[in-house]
Amino acid sequence: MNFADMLITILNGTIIFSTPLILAALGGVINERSGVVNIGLEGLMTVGAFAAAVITIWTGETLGLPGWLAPYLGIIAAMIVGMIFAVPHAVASIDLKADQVVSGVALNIFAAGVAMFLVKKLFEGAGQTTTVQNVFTKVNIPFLSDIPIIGPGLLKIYPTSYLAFILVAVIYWMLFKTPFGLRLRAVGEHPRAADTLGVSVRKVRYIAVILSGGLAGIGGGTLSIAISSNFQHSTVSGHGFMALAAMIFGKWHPVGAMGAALFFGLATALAVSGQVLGLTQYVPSEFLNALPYLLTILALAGVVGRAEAPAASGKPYEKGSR
Amino acid sequence: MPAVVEMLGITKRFNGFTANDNINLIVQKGEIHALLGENGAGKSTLMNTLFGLYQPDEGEIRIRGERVNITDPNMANRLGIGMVHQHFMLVEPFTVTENIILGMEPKLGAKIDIRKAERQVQELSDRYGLRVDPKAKIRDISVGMQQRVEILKTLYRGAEILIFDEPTAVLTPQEIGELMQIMKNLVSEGKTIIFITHKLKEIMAVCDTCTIIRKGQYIGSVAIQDTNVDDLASKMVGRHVTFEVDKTPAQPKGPVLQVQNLVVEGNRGADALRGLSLEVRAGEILGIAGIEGNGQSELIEAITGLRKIKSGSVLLNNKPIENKKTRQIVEAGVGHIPEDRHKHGLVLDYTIGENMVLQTYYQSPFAKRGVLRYNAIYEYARKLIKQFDVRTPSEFTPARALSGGNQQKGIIAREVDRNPDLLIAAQPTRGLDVGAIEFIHKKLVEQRDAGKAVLLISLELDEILNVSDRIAVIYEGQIVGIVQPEETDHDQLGLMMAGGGKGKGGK
Amino acid sequence: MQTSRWNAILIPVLAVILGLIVGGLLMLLMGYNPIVGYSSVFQGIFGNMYFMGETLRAVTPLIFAGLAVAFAFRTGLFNIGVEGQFIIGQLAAAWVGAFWTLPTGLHAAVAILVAMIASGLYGGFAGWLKARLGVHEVITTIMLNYVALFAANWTIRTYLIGASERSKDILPSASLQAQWLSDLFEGARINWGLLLALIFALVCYWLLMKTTTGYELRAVGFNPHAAEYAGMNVSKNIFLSMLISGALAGIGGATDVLGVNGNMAISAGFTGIGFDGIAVALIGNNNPFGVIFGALLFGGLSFGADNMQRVEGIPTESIQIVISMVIYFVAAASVVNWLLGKFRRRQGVSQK
Amino acid sequence: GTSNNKADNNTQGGTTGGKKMTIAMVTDVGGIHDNSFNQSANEGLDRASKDLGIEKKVAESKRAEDYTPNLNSFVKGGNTDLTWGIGFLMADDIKKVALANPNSKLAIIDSDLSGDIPKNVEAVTFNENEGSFLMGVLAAKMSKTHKVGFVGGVKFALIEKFEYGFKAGVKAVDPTAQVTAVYADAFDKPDKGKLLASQLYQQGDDIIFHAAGATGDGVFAEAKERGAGYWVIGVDRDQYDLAPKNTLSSMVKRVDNAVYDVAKDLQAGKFEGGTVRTFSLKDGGVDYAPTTKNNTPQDVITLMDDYKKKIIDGSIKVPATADEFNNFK
Ligand SMILES: Nc1ncnc2c1ncn2[C@@H]1O[C@H](COP(=O)(O)OP(=O)(O)OP(=O)(O)O)[C@@H](O)[C@H]1O
Ligand SMILES: Nc1ncnc2c1ncn2[C@@H]1O[C@H](COP(=O)(O)OP(=O)(O)OP(=O)(O)O)[C@@H](O)[C@H]1O
Ligand SMILES: [Mg+2]
Ligand SMILES: [Mg+2]
Repeated sequence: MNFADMLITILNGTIIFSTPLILAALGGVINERSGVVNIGLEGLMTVGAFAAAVITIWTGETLGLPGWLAPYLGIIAAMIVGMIFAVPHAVASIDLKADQVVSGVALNIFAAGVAMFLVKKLFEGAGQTTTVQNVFTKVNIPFLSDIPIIGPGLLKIYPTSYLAFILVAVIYWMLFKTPFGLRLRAVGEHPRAADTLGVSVRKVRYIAVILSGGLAGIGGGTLSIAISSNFQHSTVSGHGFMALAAMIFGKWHPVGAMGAALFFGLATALAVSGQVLGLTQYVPSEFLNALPYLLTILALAGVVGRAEAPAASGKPYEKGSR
Repeated sequence: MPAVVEMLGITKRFNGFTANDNINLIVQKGEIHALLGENGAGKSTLMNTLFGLYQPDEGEIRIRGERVNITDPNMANRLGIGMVHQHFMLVEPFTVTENIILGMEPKLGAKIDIRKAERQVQELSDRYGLRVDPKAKIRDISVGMQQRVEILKTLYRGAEILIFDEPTAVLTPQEIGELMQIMKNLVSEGKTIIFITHKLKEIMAVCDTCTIIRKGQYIGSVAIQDTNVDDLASKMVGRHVTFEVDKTPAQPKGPVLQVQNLVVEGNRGADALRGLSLEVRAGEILGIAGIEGNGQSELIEAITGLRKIKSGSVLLNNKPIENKKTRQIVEAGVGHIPEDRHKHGLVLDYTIGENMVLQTYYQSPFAKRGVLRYNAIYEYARKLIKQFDVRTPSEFTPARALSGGNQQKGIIAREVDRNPDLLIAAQPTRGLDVGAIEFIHKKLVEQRDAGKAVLLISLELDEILNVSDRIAVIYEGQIVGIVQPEETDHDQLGLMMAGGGKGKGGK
Repeated sequence: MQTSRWNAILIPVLAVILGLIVGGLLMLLMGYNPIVGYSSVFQGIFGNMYFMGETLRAVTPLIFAGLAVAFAFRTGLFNIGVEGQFIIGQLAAAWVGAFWTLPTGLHAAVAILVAMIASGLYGGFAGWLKARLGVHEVITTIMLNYVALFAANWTIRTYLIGASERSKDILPSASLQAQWLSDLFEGARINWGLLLALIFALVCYWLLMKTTTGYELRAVGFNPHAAEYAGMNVSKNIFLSMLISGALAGIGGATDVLGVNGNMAISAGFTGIGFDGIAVALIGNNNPFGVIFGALLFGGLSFGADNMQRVEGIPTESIQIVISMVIYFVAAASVVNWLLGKFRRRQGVSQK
Repeated sequence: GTSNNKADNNTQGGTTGGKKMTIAMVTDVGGIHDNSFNQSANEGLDRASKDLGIEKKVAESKRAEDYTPNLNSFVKGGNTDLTWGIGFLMADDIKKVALANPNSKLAIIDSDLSGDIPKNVEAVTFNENEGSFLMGVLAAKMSKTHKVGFVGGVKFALIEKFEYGFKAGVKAVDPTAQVTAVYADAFDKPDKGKLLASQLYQQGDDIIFHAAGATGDGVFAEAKERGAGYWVIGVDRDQYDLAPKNTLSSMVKRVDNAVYDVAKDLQAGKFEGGTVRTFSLKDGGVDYAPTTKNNTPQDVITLMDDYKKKIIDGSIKVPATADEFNNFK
């Protein structure tokens, strides 16, 4: 394999691997910026992955809608289902003043249970959905994808990856340029201050948690319909936690989270090419497979330094308390 | 014309505790109305009720003669009520402008029109003489400017009735002067101000009327021209209060703390102390006067081992302690009443008893071979609570639930009772009522009389002048002069603090 | 005072009951009879001595994992790395147990000690990174989980390999099993690990609440600034907390190897015990005794659930959903509080 | 010896008495729907219950510690006639439970219990290396680039059987062809499978054989996305449905047949306790999938059949480990 080819695959791999992480981490960013911790991202991704697979199969294969349309419907379904499943977490952490970590843990267990239960119900006892036939295919941007290396590597990617990058921009804009974003961040930093200015902490947090569910849902959806072509119990195995890590790594900033996810994807792609290039003759595959995780720690320790969580994150807000 | 604010028979209870008990407050348009009471008397509660943060259990509120039900701050805003809260309600990582427009953002399409917002803030700022930098981040600006941001927040919302809940507690004398002027400006524009402060002089200086409450109950209202400081104080506390600190001349002995040519880096990299030298002797109170941010915090942190010393020396009882661990310094005989009691002075989730042994928990009799002896700890705590009159339901009450004054008394009890050779007291009376201040000053003098060295850092010139035996003026990381309190006054100190002073130099 | 202590017990119990009710409704919705389901879960836990013994065996590592998470939580740290620390503990115990020769009893003790040290250092590493370089412990511990998994697999394959992708069996001298105990529970693999777990819960409580070390750790957890001002070494305490947390997880791993399996398998994935530990700790309100309660509840339900599948053919997902409901209501204890308040008020009124 | 007799007596009593036979299975942590050997075993039992009228019971293990109690819950009650442990990870547990309950019968898939088999256990293994050899033949023959890949799940000895059988098959046909073997170190990471496949394809491999469980789903996804000319060879069951245009073949492993056969024997009173029963090419225990013909020319299939004959008659001995492979031919 020549150098250019290798670069293309590594870039490609990076993007494939990071797309779901970016999306879910964006959800995490919105969520925690509003002052609600969400370790339920894993569960939200799970139901998203489930919904995307099921709806794509149903619309494309059962209803016979056009093949190109089905996966988009799947992604939309993933978003909606993610939003719905975020509601109990929102209720618990906003209205019931529950411990947000516990509620997130409950969400993870609940989501996995429900998704697998429904898979068995819908697919006659099988442990996975049937194979999704109408998956996303990579799209070319005319002309641009003809640019050597970065063309095929970076610009010929799944629509979901484009979506991820676009959403990074949109959420950046939303958080830092719009009134809602200002309010959302204020609520996460100093809810009382926002409250005294007539900003409804409750409303803002509800919206944030539910939006976050939608994003994590889409993230999960990309796993099932752009990567594994089906849904089963292991489709989302630890991605939610990795997204959480990316969110913190990226200092609770959408662009930072994207950077962290891309970094992790790149490290993984590099480790994989290490194997393909035969490095396993010299180092065990376990080492190569552990490398991305080690590199992440190293990067954090070496370059990135301290980051502060939003001041009020994890704390339920009670009106009139001090 | 009806009064602009009428709060009639307001009662507010928290889980059975009555914070406001049938209180009346009547404020006329265009006046500055003082609300006076001890710590915990219920002033903030009453104002929070007016601002819609709390709902009264009984009583009614009339605004401009009309009966209203203020359900939330939005409603208060609509009624033209704005509030500057006792504890700042500012979002630290936000800019001044962002804090001001939050909740009422000017828009350009779907975006915040930040240009326009900044312009509006600038205009407001110019109009009322409230100097702020619209683009600065809150965490980078002085407390005084933060206070002005709080005021601008209310003006931006078009408030006609302004509530200032203890705005001066954290301000420097200069800033207080400016604030008084601002308040007068506002009133002359037709606004009405309710002003809470523990500093009776301020009330005498700017207010028209004063309403006094005590332990949640309405005591009465007086016109300022008919009253004086002593009268207000005794109405508020229920007994006579002395303002002069009762003390004999100091009889200093040998030096306890010697600081020489201290150079220390500040938070932003530049040197905050630039060759500072000073000396505190046994049996004297050395007051440090200075405008906030001239190196006071860094000096304390350097002495107590919380900040690295670049060069210079610190001797405690003639033994070097520079760059030692905090614990070693504490054990060597340094006590420290920190400026920020919530952040640095207490573990709020610990009981008041546990807080009493925050530095000594590992020593006998509180621990034996690494095991805590809670009996001894709580017995000790009971002793201190009694001795220092800390008002708390019990020694098992979380420190969080105590009022600020009583929290401070707890810290002072802890630090004084350890009997340190050097006691550093940073802003020990900030936010406290006159009764509590009197008590704390007495304790500092007692320490001095017991032959200890006391280093008092305060922004309050009255406090410095009343309590200190010698006054060192700090400016830009150096001591620019040392004066005797009886030989100086506000004006001279003020001048020196601004860097324009004369003095005996270094030591 | 009296009522608040009662509430501490009453509220979680009511939360569990509420969780079971809502879970039962969901089961009904899924088309299963919750009464049948719950009674087979009950059978699967209490049906015979063997099941009881195995339930306790399943609960044992959860207590350790729960303690590990809770300990870190109490000192202001979120240790998601219990999973990895557990694996390191398993690995160390498998090595010492199989490759060292020591007298019976001492061997087990040494194996546990080595496991404690190894996983303590592993957890402590994350603490050190946080204290020294400010790296957020949530990220490092997530990453270190994977590193532990891969490292353990490689080590077993390369150095410890015995039969069928497992490390060599530990020597009998290192075993934590007790024949009489096992016989009492009809051959269940309940072992000394359970006693150790209970002891360590006590030790944790004692360490946190009764010692100067615990006083410091909690102070740093509550307010690092004040702790620093009072002369405590915040960095040291962060490291120490993660060290102890990791060590607790490690003992759990060791008892798993020495008491249950007798070896460690090369594993294609996580045991899940570390993650369950988060739920267990939080159900137990991060109190060491609460952790025991949480582990019994969590471990009991998920172990008993297997019986539901074996006997009634009800898929285990449904009990998973029930467990999540229980956790949810424990988290949202205020609902219970609120219901309780309503109930009490009504009672108060009717008494008048 | 004595215990075995007792066990036999029991069964005979049970079956001749006309009582409905009960067979239970305990899955490993993959669960009953793992798309792999657990699922296959379950299908075998389903078939047995339909054809032979046995009653089936299942327990899914959530983690390794569940194996023993799951096995015991069937064995101890004494109302199952045979209890299966599916997967070599259960070897230890099966052995211990069997020794503690000499009156019951157990069986295990994919392990010979290191040769030390209790009298009441029937061990079932498969010669995956033989089937994989045929896949190697197929790949070597079909590759245009003379480069093929192998994606393994976790480096278990079992998975290495696939790897080296495959490599040997390639070597037999095209000694110069290059085989790159990589491991995901997980059976449950389709995204990693996809990455591995994409890099293998990119370096010029045009055929990838996987033995990686759900990780392999990613390999299919990558091939499907790349379109014509990129091939996958599936594993365990016929995986043609995953990517009909890109699936060359699948190395099927008939765990279902094994389970069914043992049930049938049991009903007939035959239980080969204490022995290993190996399923291989000879008895169709491993084979290439029938759908192979869809994408493979007849001459290649003929060649595969030739090799199959040679393996069956013993003239080719297929390696199963790295050492055996290095000594192969
Ligand atoms: N959120 C609350 N929960 C319970 N009790 C409260 C709460 N807020 C205030 N209180 C009670 O009300 C009393 C009055 O408190 P408030 O803050 O109004 O005092 P204050 O007069 O503003 O004191 P200070 O001068 O120190 O600001 C307190 O002593 C306290 O017991
Ligand atoms: N969480 C709480 N629970 C019960 N009472 C509280 C709580 N927080 C505050 N209080 C009560 O509120 C009263 C006033 O509290 P606050 O912190 O405003 O005191 P303060 O005297 O105003 O302090 P500061 O001088 O720091 O402003 C205290 O007397 C305390 O009893
Ligand atoms: Mg107040
Ligand atoms: Mg106050």
